[in-house]
Amino acid sequence: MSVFLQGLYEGIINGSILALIAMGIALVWGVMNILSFSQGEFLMLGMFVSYYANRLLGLDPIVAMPLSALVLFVLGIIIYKLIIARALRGPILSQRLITFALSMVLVYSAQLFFGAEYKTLSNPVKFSGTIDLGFLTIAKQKLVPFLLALIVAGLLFWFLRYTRMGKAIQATSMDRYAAGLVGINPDRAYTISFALASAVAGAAGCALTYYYYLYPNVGATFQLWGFIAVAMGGFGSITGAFLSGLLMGIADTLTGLYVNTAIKYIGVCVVFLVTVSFRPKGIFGK
Amino acid sequence: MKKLSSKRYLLWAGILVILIVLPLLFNTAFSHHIMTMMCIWALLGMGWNFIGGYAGQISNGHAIYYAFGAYANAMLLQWFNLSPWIAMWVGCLLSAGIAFLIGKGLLRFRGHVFAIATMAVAECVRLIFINTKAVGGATGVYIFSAKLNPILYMQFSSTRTYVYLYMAIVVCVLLFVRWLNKTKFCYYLRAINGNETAAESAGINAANYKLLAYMLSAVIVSLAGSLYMQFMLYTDPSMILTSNISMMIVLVTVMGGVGTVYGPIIGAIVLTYISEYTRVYLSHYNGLDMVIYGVLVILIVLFIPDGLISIPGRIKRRRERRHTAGKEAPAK
Amino acid sequence: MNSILQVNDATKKFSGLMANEGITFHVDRGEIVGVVGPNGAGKTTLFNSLSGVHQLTRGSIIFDGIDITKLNSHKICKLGIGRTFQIPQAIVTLTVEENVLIGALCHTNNMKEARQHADETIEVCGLAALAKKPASILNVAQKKRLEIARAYATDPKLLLLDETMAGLTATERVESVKLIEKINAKGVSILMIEHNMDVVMRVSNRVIVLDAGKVLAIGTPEEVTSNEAVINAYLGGGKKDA
Amino acid sequence: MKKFLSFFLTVVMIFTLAACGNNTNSGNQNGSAGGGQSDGNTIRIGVLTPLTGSSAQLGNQVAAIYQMITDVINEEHPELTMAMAASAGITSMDGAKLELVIADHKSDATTAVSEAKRLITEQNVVAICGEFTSAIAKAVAVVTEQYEIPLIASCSAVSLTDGTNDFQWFFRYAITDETYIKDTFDFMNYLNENYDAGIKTIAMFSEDSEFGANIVPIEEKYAAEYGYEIVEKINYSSSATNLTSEVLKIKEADPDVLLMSSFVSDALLFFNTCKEQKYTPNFIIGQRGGFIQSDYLTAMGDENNYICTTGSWASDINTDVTKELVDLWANSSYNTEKVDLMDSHVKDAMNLLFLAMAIEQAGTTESTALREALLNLDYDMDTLMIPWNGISFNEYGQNTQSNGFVTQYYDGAYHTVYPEAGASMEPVFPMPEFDY
Repeated sequence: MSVFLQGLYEGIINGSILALIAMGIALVWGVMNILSFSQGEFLMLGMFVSYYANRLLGLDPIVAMPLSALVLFVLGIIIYKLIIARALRGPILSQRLITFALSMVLVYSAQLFFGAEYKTLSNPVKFSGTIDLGFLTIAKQKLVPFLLALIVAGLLFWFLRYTRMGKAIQATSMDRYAAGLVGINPDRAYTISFALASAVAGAAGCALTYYYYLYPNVGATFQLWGFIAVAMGGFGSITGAFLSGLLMGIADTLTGLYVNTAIKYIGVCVVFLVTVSFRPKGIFGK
Repeated sequence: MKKLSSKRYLLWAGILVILIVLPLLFNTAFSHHIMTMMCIWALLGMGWNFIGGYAGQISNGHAIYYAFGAYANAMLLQWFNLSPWIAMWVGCLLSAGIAFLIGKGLLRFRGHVFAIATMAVAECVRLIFINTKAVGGATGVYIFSAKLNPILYMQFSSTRTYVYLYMAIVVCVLLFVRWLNKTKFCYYLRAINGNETAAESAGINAANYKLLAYMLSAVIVSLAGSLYMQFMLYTDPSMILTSNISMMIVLVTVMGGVGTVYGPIIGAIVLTYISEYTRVYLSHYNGLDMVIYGVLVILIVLFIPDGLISIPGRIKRRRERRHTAGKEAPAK
Repeated sequence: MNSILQVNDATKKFSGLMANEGITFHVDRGEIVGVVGPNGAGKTTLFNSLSGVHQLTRGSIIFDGIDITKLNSHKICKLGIGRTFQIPQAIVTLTVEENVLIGALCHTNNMKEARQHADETIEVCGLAALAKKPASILNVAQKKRLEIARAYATDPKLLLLDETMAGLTATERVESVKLIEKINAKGVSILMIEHNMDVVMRVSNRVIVLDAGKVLAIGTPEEVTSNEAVINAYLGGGKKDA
Repeated sequence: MKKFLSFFLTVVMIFTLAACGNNTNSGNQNGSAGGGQSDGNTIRIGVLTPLTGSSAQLGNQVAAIYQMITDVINEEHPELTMAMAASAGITSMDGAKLELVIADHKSDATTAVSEAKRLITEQNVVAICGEFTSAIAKAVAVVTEQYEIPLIASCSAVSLTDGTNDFQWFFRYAITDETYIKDTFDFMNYLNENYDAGIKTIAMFSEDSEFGANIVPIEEKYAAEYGYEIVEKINYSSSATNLTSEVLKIKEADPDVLLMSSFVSDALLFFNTCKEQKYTPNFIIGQRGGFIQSDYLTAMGDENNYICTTGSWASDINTDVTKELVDLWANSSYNTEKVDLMDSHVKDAMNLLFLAMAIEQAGTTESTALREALLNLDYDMDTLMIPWNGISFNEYGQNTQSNGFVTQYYDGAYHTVYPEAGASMEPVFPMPEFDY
């Protein structure tokens, strides 16, 4: 029983990283209708920011998080202006491939500048240790991704629902042309949402460095699962992405525990495929 | 009219001569390797083109059919000592069957969800292959043997033979695609791609045609897989069942010109070329070659979204526009 | 049996909303029947049910002696019902000629035959000058015409036209009416949704008036215009008739 | 159509003409070492190594150590005991110099085959060695077999020399998994007998690519033979986003000894997850892989203390030639990252030395003669930095005299703990708890 509880708990925790990536993907998908293959690489860059903040300044990832989000936000704006804005004029397929090629450029640039080896945080992390509840062992550092996922989901929800910019983004996502007519600058809305998505990935990267290693190709490991979470959650739905990220984490851990660790990802895929068979547009899709 | 067509025959003959002369001219195994890989990528692109290009359903998981083709050759040789000349067609049938099942399930999804679902299925297939001892598991399968009859078992010692054979197969598939391009089947696929509602209302059974296109594309990709197996003579899931391969198949087609007959071939030539030579010259700079490769891909896809094949048309159109603009300059 | 289409008690419900309720009517061979009604009366829903875009909640549709209630779009098209859409659904990736060709391929696998048929249809529909142009560059009037051409190319026995006059200029409207009459003269029955009363009254043999998903009146144009319920719905409801 | 065809034609022409231009001049661009003498008196050796991709660090380190060894061979170093060092170049061939042609295989087998063909047919290398995984070794072995060029692998592709295939040009001097795993179980028996360890149960924790997949059946075989009970058998993906369920299962089973065949990334994640779950395995024996990589050790630091791994080389081997090599590497200009010399470097570097010796003894680079020389190498164990019993090949190209040992990490280095004869440290059993 305690193993089951522990598994369930860890599943939710592991799922929150997927949820974080998925929310970024969902934002870009929902607003611009691009399946962004570079989201995983933004996560990777966030991890590198966290790593260097820790190595050079001795910062905890949780402290480096705003910095990482800011760096990635700016990078997101630059990439949007340089590449994505232009790509949006082309067909959907080439948009997707451009983000794929972009991910390639980011991965190998990271290798060029930071090296290809596996790294973990080199300075001791202050926010760590475990709390033993008897029936549950809680690692403090792993609460970070979970809390971050909750906060990000809340903030995004609030931002899109209650702020001027957020409303503008939502309007643009529904009808770019009409939004332009009522005085919203669609280009600006796109820039902000792309940059926001990359900032979310940057913060997620920081949270991830608490327990995961980093190397240039680390994004690819998480990206597919992020995609699946978004598709399962429903077309561009932030809530859907959040919840299905958690669901996948649980499916992963429980399949590993009770079926076979070798095929735990098949378990996740099956959950996804079954879900979309019943709801082809995802749990929260309309 | 007659004069024109005779000119066309001349052109085709010219291309044929070049295809025959090229492997003789660049007579090293490395050049032959590049040419062979170009052929295989061209087949992959042409295959994917049916579902992704003509029918507009972007599959990001075609590596599984590549793998089924390769493994069909390998396993049938190991289990039944079956010649690859037959085994590759068995592989095609097998792929068609699996594509039927997968297509039935997945083709209901639209857009990004379809792409993601194909990726998920590909990941499952990869895990299944890795964990199935009967097909070699992660260790992979070897079919190389000096004892086998090279012609009967398609294990040539000369790389040039591979080039000629694969080129011939590419030409055959190309002729098939060219023929198909002008038939009802391809028009229907293009109609579905353009507007499914309209297509349905014009009497097209979109679901069936998409399924057929998916199966056909699986067959051609599987053929490419079989050829790859015969060329490499060894394979394992980490070589052919990666998401990267699935993406590269899409990339080849899009770079060349999606939904066109010759696009995938041009894409395969250019992409293989760029990737081989950036590596040869730049791989000593710790990943710089891949950065440049990626940047080149971004630039090509960004500025020529209709693929390299659209370049002549673009130039022509620009010239025409300049022409008419010159005439109407005062009016504008 | 003289009627080409017989609709009995057609009812369509969308999650609580009754879009069509108990609609019963028929279309005779060679007849032009107009369908009018205010926005939201359920005209397009009716068309979608007839052409198999979605299935009826209750009721039946008999076309040419065959029950097509449960059939898909493409099967219904094969049986001989062609349709156009309110918002033109041109296949923008193809040229005008190819759009019509898609329709012409409905009953043949022979490309040569289909091409010939498509060319004839293009000629009839007056699109010859645009044949080689991509469908994406057409204006609304041309797109609507293309829709008719594509539907007509499938050799329908019954053509469902959804607001082919909307957004057209007066001259274009005249052209369009001519085309409809021309098609009708070749023995194709026509069921058309139309807002433009002038056109409906002039062209139709009979008119069906829908309101709030139900049939308000059926009859010859004269009968319908003198029907009190219709006058109430239209004039009383403040709807203008053009 | 016509326009298009002519366009197509031009494209084909341009690209292949460009390809032609490249064939001739790509000689010295490819990281040639050893003075870059390119007259007739150089011998080119192909080095396939990952310079990009996730193993790039190891690949670059191996390339560096290859260059260092090449320099030692090519120049006069009478002060060194290492074989081939004393005289300059290959004496039997008028002091011919070795020239390395380093090629990047990106950890991708298709690329590796392409590069192997380029090395053989355009760079005219006489043999290929380097750092590669099993998949790459197997794919390249087909090429070297067809062109009759020796391919020397270190630890990879065991299945090429297990008798199921008939390869004439594939050589493995290094130890097989079989030997390593036998060492592992012998070591456990040794612990039970001499240190009262009381080991009864074991668990296996293996990643799911070829590396792990090959080890599992051998471990099962020896566990049965030596009478250890397998309480848990975990197969996992090395690119997993988490290893939580895996660790929970190991924690449940709590084996006396955990046998790990892991790469760098997954080993790091495993230990982090263990700490989160407040679990310290009783004792860990790794099967090389990630355990002998420098990035793993950098990342783990002192947390790696008391973890054991099998291996074929350790810096504490008490011979002159080993000490020399460690010194040489520490001061080498090629060692830009200033990493310590490790098992994973030396086992690759040895292959180059063997190759040089074989060329020296054959007196020619003609492949049949070279093959004979490789198979019947004259050697003096004192001049080789690997503590094997000797070198003698079976009919499948596998050295049968090589042997390994078990090392335990303590205070920044692996120390030999078994066999007793070469041990420089007493084994510590069980492991102390991790610092949670």
